[in-house]
Amino acid sequence: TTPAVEAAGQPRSGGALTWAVETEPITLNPHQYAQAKARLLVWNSFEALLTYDARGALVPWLATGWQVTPDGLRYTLSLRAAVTFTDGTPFDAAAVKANIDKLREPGYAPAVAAVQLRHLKAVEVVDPRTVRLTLTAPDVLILDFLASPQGAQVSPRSLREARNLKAGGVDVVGTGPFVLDRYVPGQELHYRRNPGYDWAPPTATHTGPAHLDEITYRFLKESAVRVGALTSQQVQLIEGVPATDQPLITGNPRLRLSRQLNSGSAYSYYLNVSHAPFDDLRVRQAFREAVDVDTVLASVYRDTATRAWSVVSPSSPLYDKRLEGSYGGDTARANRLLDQAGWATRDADGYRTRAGRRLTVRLVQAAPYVRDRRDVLAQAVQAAVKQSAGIDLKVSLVDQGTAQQAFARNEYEVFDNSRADTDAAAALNLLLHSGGGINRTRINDPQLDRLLEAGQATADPTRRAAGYADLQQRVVADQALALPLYAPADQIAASTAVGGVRFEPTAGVPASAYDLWIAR
Amino acid sequence: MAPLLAVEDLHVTFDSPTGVVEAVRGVSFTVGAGECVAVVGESGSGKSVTARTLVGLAGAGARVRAARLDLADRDVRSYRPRDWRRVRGRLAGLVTQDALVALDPLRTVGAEVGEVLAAHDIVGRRERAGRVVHLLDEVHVPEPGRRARQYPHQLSGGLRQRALIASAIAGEPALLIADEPTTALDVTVQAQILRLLAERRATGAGLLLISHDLAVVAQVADRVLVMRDGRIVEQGPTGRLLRAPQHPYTRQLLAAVPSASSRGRRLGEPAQVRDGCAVPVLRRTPLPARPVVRPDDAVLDAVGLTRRYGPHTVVRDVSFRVARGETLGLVGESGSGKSTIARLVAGLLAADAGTVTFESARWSGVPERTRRPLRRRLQLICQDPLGSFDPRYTVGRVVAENLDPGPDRTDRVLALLHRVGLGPDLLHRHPRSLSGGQRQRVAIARAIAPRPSLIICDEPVSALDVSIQAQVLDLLGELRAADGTALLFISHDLGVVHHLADRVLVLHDGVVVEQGPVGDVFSYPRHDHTRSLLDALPTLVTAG
Amino acid sequence: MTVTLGTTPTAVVAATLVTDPPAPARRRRGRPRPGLLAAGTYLILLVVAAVVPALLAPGDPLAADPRAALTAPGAAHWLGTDQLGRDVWTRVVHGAGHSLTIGLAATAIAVTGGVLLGLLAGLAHRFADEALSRSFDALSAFPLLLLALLLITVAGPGTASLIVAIGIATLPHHARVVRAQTLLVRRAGYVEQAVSFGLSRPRLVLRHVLPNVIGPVPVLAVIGLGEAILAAAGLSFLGLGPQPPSPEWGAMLSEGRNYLQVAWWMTVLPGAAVTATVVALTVVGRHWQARFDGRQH
Amino acid sequence: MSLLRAVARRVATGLVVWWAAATAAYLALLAAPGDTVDSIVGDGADTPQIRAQIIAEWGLDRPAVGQYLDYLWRLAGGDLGRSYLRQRPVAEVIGEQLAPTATLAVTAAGLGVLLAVTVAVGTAGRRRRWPRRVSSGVELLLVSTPSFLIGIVLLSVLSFRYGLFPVAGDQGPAALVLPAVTLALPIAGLLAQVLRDGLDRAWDEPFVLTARARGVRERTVLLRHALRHALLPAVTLAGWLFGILLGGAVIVEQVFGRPGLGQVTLNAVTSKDMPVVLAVVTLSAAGYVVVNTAADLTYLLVDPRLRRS
Ligand SMILES: Nc1ncnc2c1ncn2[C@@H]1O[C@H](COP(=O)(O)OP(=O)(O)OP(=O)(O)O)[C@@H](O)[C@H]1O
Ligand SMILES: Nc1ncnc2c1ncn2[C@@H]1O[C@H](COP(=O)(O)OP(=O)(O)OP(=O)(O)O)[C@@H](O)[C@H]1O
Ligand SMILES: [Mg+2]
Ligand SMILES: [Mg+2]
Ligand code: NI
Repeated sequence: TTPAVEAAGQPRSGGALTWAVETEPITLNPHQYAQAKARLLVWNSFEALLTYDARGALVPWLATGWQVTPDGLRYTLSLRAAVTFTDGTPFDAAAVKANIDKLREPGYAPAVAAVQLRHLKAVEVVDPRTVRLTLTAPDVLILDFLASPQGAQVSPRSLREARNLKAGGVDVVGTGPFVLDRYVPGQELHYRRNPGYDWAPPTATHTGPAHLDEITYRFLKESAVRVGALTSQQVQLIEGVPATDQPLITGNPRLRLSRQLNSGSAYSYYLNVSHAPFDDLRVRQAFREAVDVDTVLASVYRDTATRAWSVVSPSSPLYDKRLEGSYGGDTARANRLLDQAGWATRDADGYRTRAGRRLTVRLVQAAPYVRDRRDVLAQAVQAAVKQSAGIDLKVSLVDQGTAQQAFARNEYEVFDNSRADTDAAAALNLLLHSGGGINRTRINDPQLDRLLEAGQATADPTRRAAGYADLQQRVVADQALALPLYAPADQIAASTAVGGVRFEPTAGVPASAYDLWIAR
Repeated sequence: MAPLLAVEDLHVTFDSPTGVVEAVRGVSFTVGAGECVAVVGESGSGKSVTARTLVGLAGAGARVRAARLDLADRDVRSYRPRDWRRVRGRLAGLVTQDALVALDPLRTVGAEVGEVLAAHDIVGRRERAGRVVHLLDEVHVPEPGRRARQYPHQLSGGLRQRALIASAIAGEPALLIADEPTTALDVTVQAQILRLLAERRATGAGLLLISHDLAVVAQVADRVLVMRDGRIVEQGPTGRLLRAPQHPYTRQLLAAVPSASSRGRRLGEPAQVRDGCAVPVLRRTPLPARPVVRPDDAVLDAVGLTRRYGPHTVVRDVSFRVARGETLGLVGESGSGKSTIARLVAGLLAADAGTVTFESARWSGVPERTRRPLRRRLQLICQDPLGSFDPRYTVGRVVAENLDPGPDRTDRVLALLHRVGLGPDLLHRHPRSLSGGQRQRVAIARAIAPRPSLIICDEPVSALDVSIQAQVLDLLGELRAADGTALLFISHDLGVVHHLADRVLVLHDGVVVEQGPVGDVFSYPRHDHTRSLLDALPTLVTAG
Repeated sequence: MTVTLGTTPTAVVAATLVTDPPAPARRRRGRPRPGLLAAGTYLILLVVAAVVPALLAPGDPLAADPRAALTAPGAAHWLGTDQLGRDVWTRVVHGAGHSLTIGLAATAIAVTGGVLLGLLAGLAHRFADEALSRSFDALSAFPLLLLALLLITVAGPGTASLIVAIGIATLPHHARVVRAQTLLVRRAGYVEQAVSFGLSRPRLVLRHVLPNVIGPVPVLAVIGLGEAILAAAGLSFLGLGPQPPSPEWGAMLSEGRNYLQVAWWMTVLPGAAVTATVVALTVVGRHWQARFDGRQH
Repeated sequence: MSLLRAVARRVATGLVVWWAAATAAYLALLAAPGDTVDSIVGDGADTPQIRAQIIAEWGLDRPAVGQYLDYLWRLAGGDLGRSYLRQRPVAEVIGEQLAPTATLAVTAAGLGVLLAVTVAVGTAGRRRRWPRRVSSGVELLLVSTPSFLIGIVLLSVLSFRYGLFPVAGDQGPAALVLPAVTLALPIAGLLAQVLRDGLDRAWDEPFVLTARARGVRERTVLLRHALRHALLPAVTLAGWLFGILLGGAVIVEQVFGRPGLGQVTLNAVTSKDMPVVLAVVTLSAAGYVVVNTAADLTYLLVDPRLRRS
């Protein structure tokens, strides 16, 4: 949230900024977007048709509005006039159609085509300012797609002519307030202002061209290095400030720290119910009770993490508040449940056993996707379940292929995940639906599937919220399918000379550089 | 006029890991201009240290003390490094020991010779090349221009030695110190080098010549100093010293030199002399009689041996026989193929052509398996005994290895050691802790252990001092007589061969140029090559 | 140095690197050597730490105490605690076993493989020798880190991969040294002599070649052990080593660097343990080598 | 001519070694667990249609031998394939990152050699006892300390604490200082040891005594005679140096957040981007072979003794 009074004074135009970011995007083409950490870069040079406001409601951006037929199968979007891509191509209905057609082209963006555009039947240009999407089944998430980076509009000329379209680069352009003019792989991205920009979304704090003349994003993977770069004034902004380093920022009068919870799903341990021991509800519950999440979070994140009670992030409008305080941390109960479940004996190392087999559960983490010290968190949980209930949590931090293999062979009991989708429902579809792409609980519950499908077809916010609340009750409270741990958050630490530091509404990730300015 | 070099009571000590080594203990001598003084003595007697001290390069950790150390009328005792630099190469030139490795292998010969000129700014950069060629020419290096551009490894030993001398005389030093300038050289080359050094004297330079070989220096030196254990035991004009040696050690040295005149007699243990009583002649005690040689009973018969390495034929059509109890000498220059023949005969190397018959059995061209039963009858002694011992073995094990196993093996080993004059205390020692002579004795003990009918000796005494060489030669003479063993004795030293062998084989470039009884071959050489070998042989003009 | 001659310059290097460690200033015998003494004492402590860690640090290296996380060195935790409140001293002591095991296992692979292949190459005919030598070259064409990365891609991260990677990466080096040594021994005078005693070939190899070839191997192994531990630390640092919460030193270092600004002890102390171990091993190895060389000549 | 033949022989050997290395890498990766399709899918959504598309796109349905021959063929033609992860030609991905790594490696190597030669020449010889002892102690310490530890310490003291150098990235020469020093120190440590030992050894050689007996200055003898001999074994360290530089670069780039091959490699390995891993491996093997062959040839040029027929 924006502080009432900016230390940097009044917004001013001009100047250059350097922002150290954690992740170098694997692609600069928004259609190929797959990294939440790359989102803040996407919106500098690309824009979507819609966006979310602070309350989680969809508002127009490059589209001025939309209508949907009562059967939920036809969406008609009217487009903003006088918008041009930075290569001079006008933005119109044909451009929108070109984008969506491109996305559906085989081999181009298989994940988008297969998930977000699953129900899309056709796109037609009604007139230069109007497009119509026809679906095969009602799917409110199509609007979420239109507000997502994958739905961002790329100049049709880029789509035709870019040298490396899938990788993106300076020759893949959009309509955004900045133009990417230099990419030094492994090092930095450099943007300069788009002087003709005049179509800021209603969520922005100003209109017209961006304040900054230029902005450089440097990729500094190591958090210690990012913080060091900021404290030694070599960069003005960093994102991703680990808990232990936050005192270094807050204790420094020249620096300021802002935090915001992400949308989407909370970081949770999903329990694999397809085989022992988590096929037994009591063991799942016991596992959850064995962890004093608050203490664990306090130690790992030094009191900076927000505890999650549900698989849905607390910042999401779908979040079910009733779950708070309803479970967890009851060691005695954990032990009782395990005794009941037959894990009553202990071995020499203090682990529980049943019929000579140790109560071992495996958590497999793929190293490239571990962030927020989740490996350390795993160690803390590991120590906690051992100390309080004699559960042997085996953590392995492996490469992508090995992790995939473990999942494919069903050689794991715990799966950790959080997803930063703006609409949490998109994440839940993947995670909990029996046919979901990453249904690693391996749950096959018709009732859950029904709830998810109903949610996807419902546009009314209240009815949706109620449906998803039921779902959360079932997943978290009744079935104990997951151990929610914390709500992922983003942090921005900035020099006090920088103004307009903002998070993207709803998504909760750092916003683009559009509103930023730097004091003289 | 004061002498060029005057040394009085020179002491040099070293701090070494094992304690203080007194390398030179109170040496006094002088060298005058145009004079040649030779220093002789066995290995380790302090010759090189003395020489190096004269140019301020005694070595790391050396402490030098002297009552007087004057070089061209200057007291050099308190010289600092900078002062020494002006002496070296200019006042005193040093021809260092080990000529074969004394030139930097990575620089051209010309650069090495020219270094003195550069260090002392004797001639300008531009004239330097010309001067180098001139210098090389002066020391009789053929094609000096081409040689100057070559690297040391492209030069033969003799040429390298000459280049080294050229570099030592480049600065026209008043005193030239030559440390063993002819060791490791063929007799023919040796003679040339000695002549070359003698020429320097004519220019008025003083010459300090160091050698362990009395015969070598006798030809050129005006005076001789005999060193032992860091002391000069005797010095005097060459003629007198050789004719009437005063000190028993000098006498021993002289007696130890093998030659035609020493045949059939011991080289070591010269006749006992009473102090004070001058004995003008060296007396040698006789050796046991030679074994009876039966010329028709051949132990070894080699016919038409030929061996090639790549395009080079190093042994060509060599035939000879060794009769039972006979000692066949094999002489030739370095690289003439002596060792190759030894290895062919020993069955360690396959011949490209020719056959070897040993003890009437086919020895060449058969699998090792067939040779194995007869192996014990043919033994090998080589120049480097240490290298022929497994480094992990003790003396006892080395010898026992060549004996049949049995409960009394240790006794047999002790008996063998006793035969070669070694005590039982050596049984558990490691060969590397023995002296060179002792090592060679161990090798001999091992070779005679299985009572072989033939022992191949490949330069068994070349690495030894004369006095130790004398002991080993005496030992071989004794054993041969006692066991009736035949010897194939390889040496580049004609004196040694003359002393020991019955017949001799002269090898030149892999070809046998002459063979016959030693007396005939050495007295009436028919081949030019044999003749030049004999001409170059330095001989002591002493009464026998 | 007689053990070092090889046929290619590359082989010489290999040899110079390990069999010819710079032995500055040959020292006097019998003089007390504080360095050697310290190294020996340290290694003894290290072995104690590896075998009975409880003797030096009775605590549990995995016992977390979240409330005492990141405590600076002091009375309660004299080397401080880490981010989960685990005692750093206890972890460093218990880590000794892990690090030593990795080092020893990797060295064992390298030395065993190196000796076998090196002997084979040294004794084989020209073509087999050439083929083997080229395969050593091909193996060493992968820098250790790359080889480890490759192996980890194949076998997944973890102690086993780490050990195998380091073992294989250092193997060619040992193999080359052994091969050069074998060639040398094979041509040595005493082997030739032994032929003339009528020894059969297998006996010859067993009695004279093998013992003289493997003579310097233990020395190589000690110095190689240091290298292996260092390499393991580097790989663990990149997150390619043992799995958490194993108190392996490299892994501790890797974890600690995230807390460098707030808890230097998490990085510096395991780092010091690695350095001290490698230094101690090198010192002892070189000393041994000097003795060995002295014996050889 | 024999020199030419020696050169040809070494080059041929180099090629064989390189082929063996490339094949070994390929085979190793073939044995890697996890489906290639999985690696391409990564963290994203995964359905049978997606998989089918990927298999068709990358030609993963062809037999392994065919893929291998194809790989060799393309490799011979300089085509390194396309990155699964980055959706771009591998040559491009690596090409972009080659320069920063090369700059770092060359600077570090130069610095290391310079330091080593200076220290070795400065402390060799008999008289200087103390500087020698100190420097060999420091060298041992440098060689025995993990290079990333050196880097981390340098970084936090000189950059974070005192702000003397830029923290990270590849922003001009100042940013090169700390990474290059970090990489150079262990190299300098080992090289100095080898060099000093070589100098000492050479100092004991008769030709050095001869040169000194000519009245040549000690320093000149050291530089003109001894150093060349000491450098010879150091030249053969080139292959080792290459490995250290490449491996060290991975770590140093990680610590200092520098762009470069190290980052690319690490990313590729952890995300199983096979074409990139393979390319890095074969390229580095090629580099090694080139460096080693060059070293062998240098050896041949510097040491006239080896030029004998
Ligand atoms: N640098 C040194 N440190 C210790 N001892 C030395 C040193 N140089 C020579 N010595 C010792 O001094 C003694 C005399 O050596 P020197 O080299 O003068 O003998 P030499 O008469 O020249 O023998 P050779 O005929 O073998 O050349 C030997 O015992 C030798 O071990
Ligand atoms: N293994 C080999 N490969 C190639 N050439 C060889 C080999 N062994 C010996 N030669 C060459 O064969 C020739 C004869 O060598 P050999 O060792 O028999 O000479 P020698 O008469 O014993 O000399 P020296 O007196 O120096 O011992 C030499 O020119 C030598 O270079
Ligand atoms: Mg001498
Ligand atoms: Mg010979
Ligand atoms: Ni040696």
